[in-house]
Amino acid sequence: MSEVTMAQALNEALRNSLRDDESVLVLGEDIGKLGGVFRITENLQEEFGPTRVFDTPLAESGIMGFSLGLALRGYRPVAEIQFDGFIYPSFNQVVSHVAKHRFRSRGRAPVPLVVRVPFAGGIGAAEHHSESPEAYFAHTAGLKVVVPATPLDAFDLLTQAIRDPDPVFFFEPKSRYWSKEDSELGADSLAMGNARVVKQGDACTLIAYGAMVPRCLETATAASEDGVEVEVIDLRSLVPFDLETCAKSVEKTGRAVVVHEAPLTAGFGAEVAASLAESAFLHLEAPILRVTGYDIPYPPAKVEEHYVPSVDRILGAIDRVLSF
Amino acid sequence: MSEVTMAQALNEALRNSLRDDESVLVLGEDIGKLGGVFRITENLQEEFGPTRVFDTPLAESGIMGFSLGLALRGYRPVAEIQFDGFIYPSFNQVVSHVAKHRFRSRGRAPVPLVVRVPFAGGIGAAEHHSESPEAYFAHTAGLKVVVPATPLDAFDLLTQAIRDPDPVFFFEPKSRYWSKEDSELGADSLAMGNARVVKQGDACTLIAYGAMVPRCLETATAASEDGVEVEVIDLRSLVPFDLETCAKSVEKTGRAVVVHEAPLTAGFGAEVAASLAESAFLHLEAPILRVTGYDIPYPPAKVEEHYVPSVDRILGAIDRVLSF
Amino acid sequence: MTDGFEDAVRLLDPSGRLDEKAAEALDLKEDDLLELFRLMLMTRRADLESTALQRQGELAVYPPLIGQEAAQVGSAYALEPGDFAFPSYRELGAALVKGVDLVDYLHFYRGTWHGGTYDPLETRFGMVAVPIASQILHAVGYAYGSKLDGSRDVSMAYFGDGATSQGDFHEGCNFAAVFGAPVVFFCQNNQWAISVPVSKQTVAPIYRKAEAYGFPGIRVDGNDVLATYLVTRQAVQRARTEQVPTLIEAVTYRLGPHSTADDAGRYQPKEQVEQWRELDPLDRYRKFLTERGLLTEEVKKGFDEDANKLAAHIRSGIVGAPPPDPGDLFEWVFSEKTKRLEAQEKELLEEAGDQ
Amino acid sequence: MTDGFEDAVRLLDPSGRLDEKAAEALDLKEDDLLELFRLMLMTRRADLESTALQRQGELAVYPPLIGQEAAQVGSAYALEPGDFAFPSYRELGAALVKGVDLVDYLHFYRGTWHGGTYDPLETRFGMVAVPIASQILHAVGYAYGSKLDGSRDVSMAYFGDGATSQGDFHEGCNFAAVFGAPVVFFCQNNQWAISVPVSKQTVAPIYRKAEAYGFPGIRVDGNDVLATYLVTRQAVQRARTEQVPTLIEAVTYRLGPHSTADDAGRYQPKEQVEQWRELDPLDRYRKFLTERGLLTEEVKKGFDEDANKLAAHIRSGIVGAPPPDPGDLFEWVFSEKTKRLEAQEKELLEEAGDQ
Ligand SMILES: Cc1ncc(C[n+]2csc(CCOP(=O)(O)OP(=O)(O)O)c2C)c(N)n1
Ligand SMILES: Cc1ncc(C[n+]2csc(CCOP(=O)(O)OP(=O)(O)O)c2C)c(N)n1
Ligand SMILES: [Mg+2]
Ligand SMILES: [Mg+2]
Repeated sequence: MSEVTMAQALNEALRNSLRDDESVLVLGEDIGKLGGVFRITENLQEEFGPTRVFDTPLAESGIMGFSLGLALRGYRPVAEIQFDGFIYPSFNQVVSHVAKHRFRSRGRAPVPLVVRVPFAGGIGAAEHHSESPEAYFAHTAGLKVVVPATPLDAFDLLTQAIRDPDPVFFFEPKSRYWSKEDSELGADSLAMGNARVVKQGDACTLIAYGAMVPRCLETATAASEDGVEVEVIDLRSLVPFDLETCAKSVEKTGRAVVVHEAPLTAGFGAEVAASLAESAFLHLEAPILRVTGYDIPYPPAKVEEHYVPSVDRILGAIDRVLSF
Repeated sequence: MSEVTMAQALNEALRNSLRDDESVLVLGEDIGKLGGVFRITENLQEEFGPTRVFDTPLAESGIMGFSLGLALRGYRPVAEIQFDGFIYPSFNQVVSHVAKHRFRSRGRAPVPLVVRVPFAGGIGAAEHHSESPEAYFAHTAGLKVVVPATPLDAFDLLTQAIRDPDPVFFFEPKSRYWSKEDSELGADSLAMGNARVVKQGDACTLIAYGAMVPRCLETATAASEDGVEVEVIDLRSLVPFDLETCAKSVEKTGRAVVVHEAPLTAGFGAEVAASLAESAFLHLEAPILRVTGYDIPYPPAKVEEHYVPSVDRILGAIDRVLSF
Repeated sequence: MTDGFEDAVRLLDPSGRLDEKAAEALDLKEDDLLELFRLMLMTRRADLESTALQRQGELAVYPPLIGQEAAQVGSAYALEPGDFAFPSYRELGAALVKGVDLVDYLHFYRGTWHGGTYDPLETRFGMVAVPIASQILHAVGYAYGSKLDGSRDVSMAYFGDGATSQGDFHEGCNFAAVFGAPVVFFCQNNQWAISVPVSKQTVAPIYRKAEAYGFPGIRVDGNDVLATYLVTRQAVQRARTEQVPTLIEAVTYRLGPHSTADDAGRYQPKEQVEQWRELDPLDRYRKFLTERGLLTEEVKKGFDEDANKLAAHIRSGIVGAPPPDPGDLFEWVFSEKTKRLEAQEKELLEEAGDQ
Repeated sequence: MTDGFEDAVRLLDPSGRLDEKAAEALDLKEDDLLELFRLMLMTRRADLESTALQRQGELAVYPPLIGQEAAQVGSAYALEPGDFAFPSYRELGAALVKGVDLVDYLHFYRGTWHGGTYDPLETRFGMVAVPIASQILHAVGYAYGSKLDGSRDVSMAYFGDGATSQGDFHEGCNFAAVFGAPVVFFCQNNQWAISVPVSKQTVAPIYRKAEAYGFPGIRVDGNDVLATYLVTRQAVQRARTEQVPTLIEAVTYRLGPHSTADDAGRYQPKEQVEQWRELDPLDRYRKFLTERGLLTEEVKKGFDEDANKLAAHIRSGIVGAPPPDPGDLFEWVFSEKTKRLEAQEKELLEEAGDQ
């Protein structure tokens, strides 16, 4: 039992997977000697050698298509895309092949692989280093989309993702890489595909994933000080989407606010809100609100604080649903 | 006044634009001598010469980035992507540059361009020729996303799109290319960004775009035979999204069904449903339902009829909201 | 008009005369020489049958390969059973050589199932890849996996002249060179990418593009089955034993339309087609075998029967073949159905039941 | 360790001695010779100042170009005012030469505004392009537009060795060749793409990649400002007058870290850095100018003053510069705000007002 950051937890999950399964390969840009720009793959090349852990040329479509080929040959590639904003060159390989390979081959040629993507903002980075592209992937049938919010879950979910028979897009909230948790890795893990109620409450349900989960917990604490107990749900995976856990909560609270950093329009929050509004219709006492990034390109670092949902904005939404 | 197909209307809009504005260029794969695989650019190269209307090498990222460069130099490129399923290689250029260029340059270097994409299914085509990728673009801030449903609107909207100062993704419902309308092109045009109530009714609102508009009208006729008058809204553009027109209708009908071909999860229907459920909350007498493609890759031609929303499925949804 | 053969390796001239000296490197027995012909003949026949089936509405669309039989058969014949071929959408001939049941292959074009109904891992023949050049990277990744396994398996990527314009072609070649992947890049330069002639696709000769990656690039007369075989065989060996990739440009010609949906008359000059018809790969090879005395009437008859049987097999397998069970649509999206997919499947099956 | 110069054009050897014969093609007057030095000196100074500003928290991040001054100044100096340069993210030196106010440029790195605050059309210097190789296609499209206009303007695309692996590099080169676009592809091969050495990025020499497109590829000693200028000038002329693109590989070295966020000590061999320090482009050129008697004490003093002024200008423009008005965020998404954006702006401004 000791303190572990999300970065360490991810590193450990990769290490264990490399150790337990010979077919696991870790690849990407600068993930070898450098250990990745966020050091998530630190020391892995040293430990497992340059055949299992290796740098690729600078080409994301290449990384994706090459990984698919490796998966076909029986390997379990775990590819890192250096930043959210650099996954787009691979989009054709993702949508046209990775997502469809099991389907097209009637199950004969699945391509289990994991794509790790440090994502979202809040770290004062330069342009293209703070994006939240998860909805593009959630809308693509055939991909699993996973987002951990805590070190423990990062460890569990990455371990599960690597063992999963399907392609998993694993979005790591980079602003949480250095967050610590005091717990034993792997001690008690919930299966991918299940959301988790991380705080109980009855006034309203907050639904979030990634870095917005701790943000919602902060908000919940602030609300609590005003005597309002909100329930907080960590989605953990967008696909599969655990509507049941969300609906159960809303049946109790009658109100919901969905929070994410990605732009509002056609973001994953729309899916959550639309699904919930349908399935919990008779329990809703107020409209479901979304607190999200705006429909603008991710802003420059100096003003990003106005873009990423803040405790105040979430509190504002809670107020509105409570006073509806 | 004569019969015109959507294909002819689009061809005519391109012809007029080439004639009226010297800076307009038409480019893409096989759009020159061949006139495009759907003949939308038929005779244009002959009429305007190979400098204004030209084939490119086979590379969609190339087409997109090259068009951006042309736009920067003051041209108005109208690029054709041969099929929906072949737009993905260009995604990085779209998301990282086309969508952001005006924003990044504080308005100094906008890149007005139009990308025409024959999209969606229902024509018995081979794999990758029937996809509905519009949500990827609607979720990308900085892009306008337009979808005509009729020949008249195809003419108007394409003409407007080419004149628009912003990048416009223009999705052409290929199953409607040969649909005819008896009317004068350009006689009475509604500005892009406005939805249109194409049939009045008070029992329920159907909201759709592209080929699903005529499908909804068919459904409305069928419902009418049972004495149920549904209202049908043609969105016309997803971005800008005309929520007001939709909300006004739902305030009257109290019920809504959103219809599209793209997969359900995080499709544009989620945005419509979530926004409407929020803004028309007090008027809703039943949950908003979505009738969409399933969360699977677009299926093989022999079974696509089960995937594309049918009159029966839409009627089923109307039944459910009416009997809720 | 039929230029583009500069620097091309050629063993048989258009009249079927063999360059004996150059042919010394060939490791083919008489049986092989005949088998190459048989495969080309069957390919031609299967291709024509497929076009006919499309005309009759039994296939949704079909991209004929007529004119490219030598390129496909010669190259695929150079592969060993363990080698994996990654096709584009026009490689019915290569599929045949790799032992894929063509009915299973053609189910792709019937619209029965994306990827056809054969097992790509068992046949070591990838699924039809429509997004141009995308399959090239799969071939490279698979090849590198073979190398990591310490196996001798080689990958072969098939693609067209138009595909060389795509970024994935470039990234694939570069990855292969950097990782020393045992792969052969086999480009059938059939002079056209739908309506765009190769002269508007690129300026440099395709085989010269290998210079950009630091591995050999070779141009071969793709209508000469022996030269194609020889060059590919050497490339496969280089990949297998030295882990050095090769780019092969097989100069050939698309005698038919791009696909049955295409109207090639709009852009393909008639005289060009006529000139290339003179270079028909089957005619040339038939002359050679006949002159050698290998293609006796009896042998010919046997081959014709084989071709007829194949055509009949295709026809009986395709005509009226049932569509897939709609429930199949949810079976292989993931390893296990999600709740959401279960609900959607239920909805679809209920509606399908209603009909 | 400092190999990679095979076939490279070089006018000045590392000791500053001029190859008089090769230099005959140079069209530079004494003023130009000095101006090149002044620009290199200012670039070095501005670069160091920027790194310092980042260390002090005034910039969010900064990618130093130290070691690449000759490559950037020499190449950009070969452009005429109407020519358009499309940079990656490391081209502060080229920006200076093109007349961009470096404060406006550095606002990109301060996080004030993506794309900086200069006018790309007026300065004919594109916005910083981070997605590797993506700007290459813009340069080609712009160049083709210039050609359609019948103008004499040329485009220049700047990118690194790592960028040559991307599909966009390939597609850009091919489009340029096919359309005869007046563009120069200027690759600064600084030996590293973050931690990946060029030997693991690609097998073939970069300048040889031009073979794949059918236009000239030239390697130049990128630490030799005169050679870089000469080679670029010739390429620019070829583009301007013949519409023939050129790929230039300027062999140089990244003496600093990839960016201020990078720890190059983890991968960059110290000895390699030391060896390249010996090839410092400023030292070499200073020796040449001094020996020629051009760089008098007085001239030197004047240049030092210019560099100091520039550094002071940068410092005063950047330190404490205010963030943009949050309302600006909605101003340029579209030509006109949509209703949805208006509502979102209101929400943001209300919240910002609350704070
Ligand atoms: C990414 C992508 N863009 C466009 C297309 C449409 N398309 C299908 S085949 C083809 C031409 C291909 O030419 P080539 O590579 O020479 O192969 P060939 O058809 O001649 O065998 C095009 C443009 C596609 N399939 N994929
Ligand atoms: C598409 C994309 N992928 C990854 C990155 C992350 N990245 C930034 S710079 C860099 C290395 C670039 O190397 P090179 O092209 O040699 O240019 P240099 O930095 O040496 O000037 C990488 C991988 C990026 N910016 N864009
Ligand atoms: Mg071709
Ligand atoms: Mg570099």
